[in-house]
Amino acid sequence: MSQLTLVQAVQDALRCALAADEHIVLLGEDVGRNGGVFRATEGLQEQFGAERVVDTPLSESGILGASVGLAANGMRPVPEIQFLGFIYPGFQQVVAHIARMRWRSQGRYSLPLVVRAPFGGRIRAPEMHSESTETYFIHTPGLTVVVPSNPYDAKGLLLASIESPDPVIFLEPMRIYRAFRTEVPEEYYTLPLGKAAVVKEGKDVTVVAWGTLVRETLEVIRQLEREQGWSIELLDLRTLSPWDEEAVLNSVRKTGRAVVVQESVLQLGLAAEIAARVGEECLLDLEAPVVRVSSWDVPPPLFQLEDWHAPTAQRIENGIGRVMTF
Amino acid sequence: MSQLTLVQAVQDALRCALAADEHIVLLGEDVGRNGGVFRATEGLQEQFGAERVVDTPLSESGILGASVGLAANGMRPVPEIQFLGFIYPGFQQVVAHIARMRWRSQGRYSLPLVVRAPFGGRIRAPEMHSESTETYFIHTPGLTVVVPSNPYDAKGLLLASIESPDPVIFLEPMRIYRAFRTEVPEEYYTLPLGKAAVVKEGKDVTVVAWGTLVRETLEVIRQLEREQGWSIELLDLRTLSPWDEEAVLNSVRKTGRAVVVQESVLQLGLAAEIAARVGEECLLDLEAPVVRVSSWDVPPPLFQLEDWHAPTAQRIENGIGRVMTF
Amino acid sequence: MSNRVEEVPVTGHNSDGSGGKDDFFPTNPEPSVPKDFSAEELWSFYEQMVFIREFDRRLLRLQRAGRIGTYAPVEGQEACQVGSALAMRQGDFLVPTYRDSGTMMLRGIPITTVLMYWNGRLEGLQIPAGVWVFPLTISIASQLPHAVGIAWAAKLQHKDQVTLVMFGDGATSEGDFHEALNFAGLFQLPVVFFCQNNQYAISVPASRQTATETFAEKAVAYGFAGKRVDGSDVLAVYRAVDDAIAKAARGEGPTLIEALTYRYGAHTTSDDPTKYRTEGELETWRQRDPIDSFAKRLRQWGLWDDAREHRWRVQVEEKLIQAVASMEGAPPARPADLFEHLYAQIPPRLLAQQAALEKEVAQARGVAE
Amino acid sequence: MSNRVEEVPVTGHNSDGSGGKDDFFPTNPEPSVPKDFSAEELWSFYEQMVFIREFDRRLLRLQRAGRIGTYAPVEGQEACQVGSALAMRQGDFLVPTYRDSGTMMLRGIPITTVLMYWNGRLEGLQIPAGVWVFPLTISIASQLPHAVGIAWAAKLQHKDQVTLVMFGDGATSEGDFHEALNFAGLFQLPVVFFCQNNQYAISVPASRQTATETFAEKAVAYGFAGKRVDGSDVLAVYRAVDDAIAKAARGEGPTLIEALTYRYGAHTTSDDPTKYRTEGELETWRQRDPIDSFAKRLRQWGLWDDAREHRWRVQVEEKLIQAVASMEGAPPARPADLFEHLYAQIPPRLLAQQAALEKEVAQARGVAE
Ligand SMILES: Cc1ncc(C[n+]2csc(CCOP(=O)(O)OP(=O)(O)O)c2C)c(N)n1
Ligand SMILES: Cc1ncc(C[n+]2csc(CCOP(=O)(O)OP(=O)(O)O)c2C)c(N)n1
Ligand SMILES: [Mg+2]
Ligand SMILES: [Mg+2]
Repeated sequence: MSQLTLVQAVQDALRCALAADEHIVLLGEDVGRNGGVFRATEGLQEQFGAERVVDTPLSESGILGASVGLAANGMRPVPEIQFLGFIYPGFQQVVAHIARMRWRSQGRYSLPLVVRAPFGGRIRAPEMHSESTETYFIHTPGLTVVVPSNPYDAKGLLLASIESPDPVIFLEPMRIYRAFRTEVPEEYYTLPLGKAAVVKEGKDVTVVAWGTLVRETLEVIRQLEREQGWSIELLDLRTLSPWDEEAVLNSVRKTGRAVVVQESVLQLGLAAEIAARVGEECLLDLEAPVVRVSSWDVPPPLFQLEDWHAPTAQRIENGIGRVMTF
Repeated sequence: MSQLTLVQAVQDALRCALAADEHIVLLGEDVGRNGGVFRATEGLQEQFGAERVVDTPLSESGILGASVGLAANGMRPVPEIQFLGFIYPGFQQVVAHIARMRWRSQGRYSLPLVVRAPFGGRIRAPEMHSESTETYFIHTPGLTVVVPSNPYDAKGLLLASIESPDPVIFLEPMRIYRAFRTEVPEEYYTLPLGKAAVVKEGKDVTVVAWGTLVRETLEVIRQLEREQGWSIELLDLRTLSPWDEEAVLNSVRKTGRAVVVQESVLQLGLAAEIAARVGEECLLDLEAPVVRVSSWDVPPPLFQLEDWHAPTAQRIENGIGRVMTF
Repeated sequence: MSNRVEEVPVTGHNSDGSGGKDDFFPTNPEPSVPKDFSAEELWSFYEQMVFIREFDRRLLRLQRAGRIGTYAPVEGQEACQVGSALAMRQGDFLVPTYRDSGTMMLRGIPITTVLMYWNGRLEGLQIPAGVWVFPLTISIASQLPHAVGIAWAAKLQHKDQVTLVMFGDGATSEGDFHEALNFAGLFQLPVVFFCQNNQYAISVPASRQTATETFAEKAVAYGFAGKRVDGSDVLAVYRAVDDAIAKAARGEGPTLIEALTYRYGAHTTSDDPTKYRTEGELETWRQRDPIDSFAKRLRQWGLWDDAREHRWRVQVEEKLIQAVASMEGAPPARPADLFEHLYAQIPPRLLAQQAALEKEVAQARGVAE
Repeated sequence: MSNRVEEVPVTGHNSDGSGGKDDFFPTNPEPSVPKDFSAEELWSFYEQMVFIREFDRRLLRLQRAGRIGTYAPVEGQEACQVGSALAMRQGDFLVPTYRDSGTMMLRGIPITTVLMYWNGRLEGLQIPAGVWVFPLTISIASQLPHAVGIAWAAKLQHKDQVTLVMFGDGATSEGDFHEALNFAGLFQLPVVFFCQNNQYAISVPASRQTATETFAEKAVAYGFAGKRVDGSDVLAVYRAVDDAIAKAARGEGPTLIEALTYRYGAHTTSDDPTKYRTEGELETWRQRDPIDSFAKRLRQWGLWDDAREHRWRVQVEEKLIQAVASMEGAPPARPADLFEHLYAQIPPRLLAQQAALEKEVAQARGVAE
């Protein structure tokens, strides 16, 4: 066991994977010699060689398209997209090919590949470096979308994603790459995809979050529990598609109230789907409308205002307050 | 006045626009000499010349990216993407540039451009020709997304889109390009963007639809009214973003029941946002959960099964039945 | 067969996009039987071209009769289809487009499967085990990076496998063409880029895709060789592909081949080529017909006669009748199949949707009965 | 100024990506004052390079002190920035990247605006009226099609306007590079593609972007000329750009210019170049420093002395101090501005969100007080 940050846990998972299966290759911009712009692949090229940890040209469609071919022909590629906002030039490869190749070949060419991309905002980065556009992928049938919220989960979920016979979009919350450490076992382990984690049980309201905002939301929750005496359940979705409907719906059936907290913009962020499903399945259990706490429906701004774009602690608090006092 | 099909109305609108403003140029694959694969631009190159109706290379990112520059430097381009599924290679230009250029230049470079693309399924076309992925654009702040449901609206909405100082994604429902005719005035007219149309008033339930499904839903509604005696209100959204929340919410407040019918897949189709907003604003008015009638969460299949993927009349009927008998 | 290649010099397409200069086409290229092929091989070139043409015409008839859906015909391009397919070695990987039914069948996709595909049946997407063919790509040029990845995987796994990827003249304008060729050149991958320049991307002539004289010369930008061949000459195509494959297999990297050809028919059955092409242009190309011209040569060489012709055509006819029968005799499509093969395991949400659909189907059938 | 161009022959970059062959750089290119420039022009080349270097160093210091955010330094590339900016004519259009603060300022963007930008202020995105500069693009190569469209608009409107678009060596691997150059070549647009080959795309050396010897030669694939110039020589850059602009303005179409240069510092302030480059390589390039070498020449020509140097540096210092003061004296950012300039008219949904945010801000301030 060691105390690792999230980005170290990612690196550790990649190292475990490369050691465990020689078909795994990492590829992307600056992942080799430089060890990744966030150091997520540091030391891996030295350890596993330049054939398995490959610096590619600056070419996202090339990276993702080549990964389709690599995966279809016996390899298990783990392409990195440097920031989620730079997946857009390769978007066609993701939605028209990565998502559909198993289906399009009726099972013949499955694509065991994991697209890793740091995402989310609030790291004072330049424009296009703060995208929370998981919706594009959640809306696309055939993709699995995974987001860890802490180092332990990051390693287990990334290894599970790499083991998956199907393509996974693995989104890494940059803001907490180095924000805190947790114990991370040295050995290889996986966590199940498609399963939410109960971060904290509670009786009065269900709060659903993922990625960066899990920890921030937990802090708000603890404070509210202290100050208001409410009992708040917090679910960490971990897999955004297919998401754990059972866990969410059961929790809401129990509490009768739901809040979803996301860094995505409001319109058609995942919270919309969750709210719609909760409405469909739990209408009679609901004591209050499902509340969505999210960024506003405008692009992530230059960094001076980014903390007003993403959900502030106060916005989360207000959201929970609203559902509790409806 | 003449009786036109929807695709003729589109052509008529383009002709009016080209005649009215010399800054308007059409560009795209096969739009010139060939008059478009659906004949939407037929005769326009002859009439307005090859400088204003331009056959481009097979290059969606080039077409959309060049349109950004054209629009920023004094022209009003109307690029055509041959089918919505072929916008993906140019996706970056849409979400990172078209949507944001006014914002990124803080008002200096507005982009008066309209991206036209036929969309939707059920025309027995090959794969990738049947996409209903309006979500990608609705989720993207800065875009206006418009979908007409009949020839009269098509002309008025397209001319309004072309007049708009901001970029519009104008999605044309292929399935009804030639399905029926309506009266279409010969002169130039516009219909307001952002406003839903009340296709039919009713008291018991609000049904929201757009594009192809408006007419099909209306048929189901008429039958249900006859057979069940229900009074059903049908709204045609017309603009999917920013959508007419006021019209939808007011209608649901009145009827207490809501059904949204879409050809998109279920997960994070626009119906999710509508359901979420209705839940937020009208929870206490609701007699039943908002029902979403949509395609399943799988890719549009090869054509033999496509009529089982998109909402069938029966699925729409069941959906309305569910909300009425909850 | 030898690796000898007829290296046709790179010449320009005419400004109206009508193809290469006339002197580009060998008028009587090989007066005696070429030494680098056996008689069986020469027969098979011819026979497969005839098969593809008959297949193609059959599908057009089926389409007109409403017995299949939209179809992308290949008539005129048979030498490209056959020359490329037959030059590929066992285990080589084919990455085709919608216009390459011919090459796909020659590489192992059953005729019935291709028919099912154009008839909109999911079964048309099935690829038999041991057949190294990718699903045909509809989105232009997006398959080129796949081919690069497939070739890269072969290289990493030290497989003796070369990947051949097919595309049209229009595809060269897409970013994916560029990104794929760049990767292939940089990583020296065993891949052959086979461009069927049939002069048009739907209605847009080659002269409006690019300002260059040829497509082959674009290879310069990626540090490897581009070759232009007469796509009406099955031997020329074969030799060029054979050579490029041998080179790739020796670890000497990729080749871009531009084969000059012409589709006689419409882009697809929804297209009307009279909108953008002349009868005269079509006639010019028909005079260089890949099948007729090769038949003439075979007969000149004393390798072909009416009896053989008749026997082969009867065989082809039988095969096609059988395939159509087996397509039309297939059990009806099952709606629940919509949910199959998207994920290795159908997730709960989709299982529920599948069940809902089954109910819907039962309801519909109940009503119908 | 003349349109004469020093056409440097195209030579290869070394396999380690360390730049052109040594003999590529003119050791003492012009022993006497060049006839095609006035003294004022020569001064201004030098002065603007010094200005940009001082600006750049100032921003690095501000960044280290936490007074601005991430910054992409340009030191080493000043000859490219100045040569290109000053060769542009009034009304010509600039489409820059994040590394082109220098060129942007020379084309009319106020220093304070650039500072605001790197300090994460929306005000940093404002472009004064009459300044024909596009917002800097972050997404690599995606601005190239914009430049093509801008140039196309100029052509359609018969404006005497040429568009110059800047990008790096890495950008040449993106599909948008290809699509843009293809359009430009085909439609013969008045656009200059100006590639600053600073040898690296973050850590990836030019030799790992492409298998070609040069980037300039890629122009072949689009049917127009590519030129390679010494990007450390401001006169060479100026002449190449000036010539390309003149050619474009004459209606003779686009040019691709590859300027060989080097960034001395990190890719951005978040990067550590010691991970992927050697001190020795940096030293080699510093010896060809664009500013030092040009200072030497100016002094040789009798056009520059210590007094001038001192005067100019004092002026630059003052300008920078003022700009920093005006950045730091700006009123604090207003959260509600998040909603401005996205649409011509803020739609109702956003108005409601804006109001909600204003409440949130009031609440936060109330709590804070
Ligand atoms: C990305 C994309 N854009 C547009 C289309 C529509 N489309 C289908 S075929 C075609 C022309 C292709 O021309 P070419 O590459 O020359 O191949 P050919 O059809 O001539 O064999 C077009 C524009 C598409 N399928 N994919
Ligand atoms: C589409 C895209 N992919 C990746 C990145 C991340 N990134 C920023 S700069 C850079 C390298 C750019 O290299 P080059 O084009 O040579 O320009 P330079 O930074 O050297 O001036 C990369 C990979 C990006 N900004 N955009
Ligand atoms: Mg073609
Ligand atoms: Mg560079």
